[in-house]
Amino acid sequence: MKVSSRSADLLGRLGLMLIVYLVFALHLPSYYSPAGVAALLDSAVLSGLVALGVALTMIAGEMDLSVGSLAALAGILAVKLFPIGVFPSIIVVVLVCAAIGALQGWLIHRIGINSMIFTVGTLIAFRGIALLVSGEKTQLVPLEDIAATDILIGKFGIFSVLSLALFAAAALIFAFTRWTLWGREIFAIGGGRSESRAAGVPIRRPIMIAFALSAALAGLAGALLSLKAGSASPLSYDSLLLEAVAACLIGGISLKGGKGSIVGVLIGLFCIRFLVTGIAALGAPFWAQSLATGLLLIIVIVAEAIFAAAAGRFRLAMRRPAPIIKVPA
Amino acid sequence: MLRMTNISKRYGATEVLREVALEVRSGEVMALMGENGAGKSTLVKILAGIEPADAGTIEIAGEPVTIRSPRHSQAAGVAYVAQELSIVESLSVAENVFLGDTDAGLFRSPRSLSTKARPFLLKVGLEQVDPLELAENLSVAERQLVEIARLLSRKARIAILDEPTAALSDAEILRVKGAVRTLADNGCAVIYVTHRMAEVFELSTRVTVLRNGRSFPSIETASLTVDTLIEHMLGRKLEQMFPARATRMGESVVELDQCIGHGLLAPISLSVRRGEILALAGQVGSGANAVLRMLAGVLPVASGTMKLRGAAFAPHSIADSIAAKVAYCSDDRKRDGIFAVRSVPENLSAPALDRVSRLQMISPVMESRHTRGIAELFGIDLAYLTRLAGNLSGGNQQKVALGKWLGIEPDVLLVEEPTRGVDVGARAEIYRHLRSLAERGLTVIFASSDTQEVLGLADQIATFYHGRMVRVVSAESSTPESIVRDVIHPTLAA
Amino acid sequence: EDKGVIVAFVPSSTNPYIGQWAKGAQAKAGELGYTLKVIENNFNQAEQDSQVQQQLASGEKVAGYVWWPFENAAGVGSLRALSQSGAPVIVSNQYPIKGTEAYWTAYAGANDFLSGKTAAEILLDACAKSGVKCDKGAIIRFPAGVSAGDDRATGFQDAVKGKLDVLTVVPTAGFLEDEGYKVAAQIIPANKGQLTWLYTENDSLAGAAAQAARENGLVPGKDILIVGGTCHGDSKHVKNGEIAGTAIQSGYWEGWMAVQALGKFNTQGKVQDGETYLADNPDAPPADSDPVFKYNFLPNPAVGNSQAAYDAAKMWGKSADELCNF
Amino acid sequence: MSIMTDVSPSAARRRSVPRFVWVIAAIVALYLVAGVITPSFATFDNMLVIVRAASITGIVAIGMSYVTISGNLFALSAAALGAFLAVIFALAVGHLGFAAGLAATLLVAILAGMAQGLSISVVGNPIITTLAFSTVFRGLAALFSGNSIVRIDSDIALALGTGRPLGVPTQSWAFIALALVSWALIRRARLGRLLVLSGANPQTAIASGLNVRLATVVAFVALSVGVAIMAVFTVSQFSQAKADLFAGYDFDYIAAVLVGGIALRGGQGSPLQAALGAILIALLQNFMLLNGFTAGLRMTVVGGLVLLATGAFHLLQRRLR
Ligand SMILES: Nc1ncnc2c1ncn2[C@@H]1O[C@H](COP(=O)(O)OP(=O)(O)OP(=O)(O)O)[C@@H](O)[C@H]1O
Ligand SMILES: Nc1ncnc2c1ncn2[C@@H]1O[C@H](COP(=O)(O)OP(=O)(O)OP(=O)(O)O)[C@@H](O)[C@H]1O
Ligand SMILES: [Mg+2]
Ligand SMILES: [Mg+2]
Repeated sequence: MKVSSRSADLLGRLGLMLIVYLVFALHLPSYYSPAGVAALLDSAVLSGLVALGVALTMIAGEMDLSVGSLAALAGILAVKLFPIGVFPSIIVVVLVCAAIGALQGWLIHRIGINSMIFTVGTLIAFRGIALLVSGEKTQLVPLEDIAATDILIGKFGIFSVLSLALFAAAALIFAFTRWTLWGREIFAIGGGRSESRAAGVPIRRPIMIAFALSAALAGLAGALLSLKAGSASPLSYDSLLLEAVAACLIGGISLKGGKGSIVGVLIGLFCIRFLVTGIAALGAPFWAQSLATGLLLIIVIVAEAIFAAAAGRFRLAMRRPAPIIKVPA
Repeated sequence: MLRMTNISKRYGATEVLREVALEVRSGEVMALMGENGAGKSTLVKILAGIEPADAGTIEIAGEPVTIRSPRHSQAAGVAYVAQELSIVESLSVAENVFLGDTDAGLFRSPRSLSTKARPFLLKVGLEQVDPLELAENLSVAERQLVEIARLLSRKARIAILDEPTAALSDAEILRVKGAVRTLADNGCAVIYVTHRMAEVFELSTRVTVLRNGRSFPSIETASLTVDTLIEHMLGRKLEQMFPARATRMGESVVELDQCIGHGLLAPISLSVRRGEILALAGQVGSGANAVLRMLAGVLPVASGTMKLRGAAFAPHSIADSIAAKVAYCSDDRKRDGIFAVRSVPENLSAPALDRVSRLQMISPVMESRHTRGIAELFGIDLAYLTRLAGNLSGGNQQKVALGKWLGIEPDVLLVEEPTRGVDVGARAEIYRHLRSLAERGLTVIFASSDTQEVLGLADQIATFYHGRMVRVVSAESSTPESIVRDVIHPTLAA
Repeated sequence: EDKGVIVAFVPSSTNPYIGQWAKGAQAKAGELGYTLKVIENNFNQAEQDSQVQQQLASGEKVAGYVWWPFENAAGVGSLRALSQSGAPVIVSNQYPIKGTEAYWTAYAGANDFLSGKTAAEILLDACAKSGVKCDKGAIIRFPAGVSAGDDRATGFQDAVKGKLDVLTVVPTAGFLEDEGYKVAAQIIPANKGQLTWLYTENDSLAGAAAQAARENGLVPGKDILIVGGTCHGDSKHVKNGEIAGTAIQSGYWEGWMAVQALGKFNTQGKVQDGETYLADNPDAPPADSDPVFKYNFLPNPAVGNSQAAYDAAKMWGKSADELCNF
Repeated sequence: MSIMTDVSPSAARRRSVPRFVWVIAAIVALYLVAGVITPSFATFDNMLVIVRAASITGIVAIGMSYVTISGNLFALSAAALGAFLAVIFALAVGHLGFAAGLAATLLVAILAGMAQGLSISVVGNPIITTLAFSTVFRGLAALFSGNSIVRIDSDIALALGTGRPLGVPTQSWAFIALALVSWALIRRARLGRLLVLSGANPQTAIASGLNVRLATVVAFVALSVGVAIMAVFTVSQFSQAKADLFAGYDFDYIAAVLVGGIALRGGQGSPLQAALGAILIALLQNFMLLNGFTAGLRMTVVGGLVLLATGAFHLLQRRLR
């Protein structure tokens, strides 16, 4: 019964996404041509991968703000490691980032610090390290070797290697969060930290996993995109966080943790992509893009908060008499 | 099976457990009894790995074990149903059943979990609940039953149930009893914490009583009667703690007429007079607190009317009730009673900022006069006025939480558990101050699960059981035994 | 007449220089009978890449593309994709990366090396004229990682090699006065008595440096020579002589000439090898009939540091005031 | 009665050293160390330079401290709002003159603060909400400026932006004055008290009949006013405004608050700490700048300092509990 109300929620979000899509599809032929759809999918790869990771930390009741800087650092490392080959370089970078993320998670749990505060520090520090490692210069894949990165722009119908990577990552994360103990633990600690602890969930593991995956996905995004472009700048990806968070929120990941789904993240992601791409493709000035994304996000989170409050009141009214009553905050 | 010896535990300077011993055999149900605050939950939390013990040893099946976290405890074969619910609302029922259970495998699909969970849900009588349903849609009773299903799903050698039936109706209680019996029959050592006499006599083989953080040797249940058990729990009385009762009372100030709200199963009618202290006696979940919360504007009144000083009174928020000179002090001091990181004067002036400020600026002179006034009225040592409230002892924190309300010169003071976590000395002082306030015309209504306090402090006592008011009696005509009977087993008292 | 659509990819026009560029491009496109569509990204190459993909996917027939990458090196993929569409591609503003010549038709835009070199010439000239002792000095450059900053600094340093002594190169955190002031206000007092000149890569930073110098008791133009090398923002400090001089780098004309180059190619059908600096005729813009080269550079006409010089300065029929104070 | 006993020695020992003392100690230590390493560092002139460098960031950090103290962590929209207000100020001065322009800017700032405060009191996550607002403000800045530099020509503004009464820049005067006034307001004003109590424990505040929502709104209005002051000074100093002003500054403000040791759980700390934090960071930045540290190294060091400070203060606090 609740399962259906959950899918109703997702359907609502899907509806929002389709409306945005249709509005632009009426004006832009590239919204339905195969090549156009492929381009739309490609445009979602960067923020999509990052959003998957951010979603995991949000579901765990935490927040990783450092993803943009880490993606930049990963890009630098990937290009530096390019001589060992495209895929080895990506794998190494992803592993390094996962380790960094796990360490972040471990520290956050160990110190017991608010993760938003902690990752504001690492957000600054990772960017600095990216600048240091790169010698403050854009790193280039030697132009004569750039053909080796062509494997990343291969196409299969409307999919490219990159967008396949996004969907593969989404599918894996989806399966992980849905069908594995470790994934469900992330939901559990986000939905009730002390309840989960009392039930015997080891809090440290899901926190470390969430941050490790978040960092690994940010690293994957940074590495893929930088290698594809054949260059990496230490200053890049600084506006990534907003889009990733927006995708999560529009997709129904709760700010309070414990709720949301990977399907929702994809819906939120494409909602944002359709909007931003569409506005830009119409040749609208930057301020229009900026206002539209900001306002959409504000409207969604405010509406959601109001809706949640109302639903909470409704549930309370419907519930049978209960002895434990808390003073509403 | 289980032997806990010399377990001691302090919270700050308060000693909650002192050299407590507990021993349970396989296949037996050990009832753990004691008044509120006796330390029952603390003891089982130590066994469950939620809280560390300061000292003491735990042996399971003859082997000494160290339990530093819930995981250790689980590994040692202990399963635990907490007094405070530990259900994660955003997970499904089936997932809650297997929450924290690593034996269920790394891979789990909602469907397989649901199939696995069904038999356990069946055992606790939740056959009508879809295992895929989100736990947030369950009633509190259903959630409690899910927890018990979780306990059943663990192949535990030792099962702990901390007040599992506080939220349940009689039919549901039957299910729990059945589940507990099955556990014991299968050779599990069961520790059963409860306040309900009937359950003790029906289920347990032995009883261990905790009183003021100390344990007493266990007693065979068969050798006990309700009366002797109550005597064990209450122990020696401390009558000198309480001030004399009211000498004169004024007109009716607060009236409830057929009021019902969330947490109450039957409408309540009450009338409280000026200068009177009314106790609402009841266990956690009995509905006593609901009455206070309706008056405070925290809990909406579903039907019925309330009157204050003869006029209709329907507060929608705490701010409303404060404006009507009704002050409310909840039972969770840490959560919403004090500002732990702020100084005592700032705490004391918080509800009465307009009385200590002029032209929107706080006047230090007025504020210091204000806080000193309260401190003197409520016996707070002036030396504490420079401290942070969080650094005070429990007793003084409670005085701050209560005393701050004097600043608004209220007509009615509503207090939940006026002396929770407060030790004996400070307790007596708080009683004395409440009484002297009543003598100056204040109406005090407090909810308490502490029999002595109810009996010693109040003029009138309303007893509550399971969402219903049992009766209103004068304190003079009551005895500890009659109160305990009313609040834990009214049918026996009838 | 309608000659079709030109699509320009540029970073965000919140940067006024880019805003000017878009105006110039728009003006020329209108004049030539094209419709210009400007697609902006938020200073984000990945975003631009996806915009390029999107545009190509739309299948729209275009008269040509103008490409201003946010990150030149990172955008090579997009450039290649544009070139594969068959339409002519004009690169603007960012000097193209070596080896990518096959992917674009022509470059039309500023030359940051030249800008640095022009600044060095202005400075050396001022040294000779003013009699200020010129030896040690500092470069305040654009943020680390910004390629225009690298190019300008390189152009400047090459030009002053052996003549001036560069004490330190300090990057700012931005391109505007507040950032320039932050750095200059700390560098100048710390090196008091040593600094004889400052090169700041643009006039916004130079103006702020002049303010900081004054506050530290150094009179710009007398005790210290400051040069920005490209007019950008407030021209007050040039007009009152505090800045040793400047050169017009006009966003408006850069956009204009990028579209012009495309127009030339479309009518003439060929590109000449080599490079050319468009003539810095004060009164009239270069003719559409001139040939288009592989590299077409925007001239950086120097402007003297007085009100009169400034008032007199013109480029292609627009006054320095119009072109610099956008 | 037991409660009349005196403070036990262990309890007395448990009383903490105020956090601002740590920050001051760090400032003094860094000053001395840097002075030994770099002779040009420990001069009175350089001290003025450092205070000046800290001023603009500090003014906003002081506003940010209101947000933190009120229990709302921090805002990520200050820089974008700054650009928007700068454009508004420049436009308004151009059309209405200095005084009216100033008033208009303050009015817009207050409205922006209210909008954010109200949204946050509904949504509950200040970081995400302000992240969304920042894009809106940046978009509005671009919209209103028409993507051009908005110039002003006002002598009063110029005097305000570049004056040096008694040899000290106006910005530094404003910084110092604002720090003191904000400190006094937090300590003495009724609204300040409301803010502190709401941050200390919102539930107790509600239970005490206080308007916690109002506190959030007031905090964000205070931040917006700080941002407006920064915008006005910056526009006045350079006589112009652009839509891309202050890009990337948000983390400087937050860093100042964190390094100043203001407890993020709210209800503790004072605006003075934010001011000291800004000075400490400016000091460190100055030292690194003069010693030719690269931008990357500077950023890494500041990030490290933020991590160190938050970690250390956090552990310090936990040990005391
Ligand atoms: N976290 C804590 N910090 C300080 N004191 C605590 C804490 N938890 C419990 N206490 C105190 O320890 C004492 C014992 O509490 P405990 O919960 O064990 O009692 P109980 O016997 O389970 O009572 P009840 O019947 O009400 O459940 C009480 O005085 C309580 O206030
Ligand atoms: N966190 C703390 N920081 C500083 N002092 C503390 C702290 N906790 C307790 N104290 C002080 O330690 C002393 C002992 O505390 P305790 O709670 O035992 O008081 P008490 O004697 O039981 O008083 P009461 O009878 O009021 O409960 C008190 O003086 C109290 O103020
Ligand atoms: Mg208990
Ligand atoms: Mg005590």
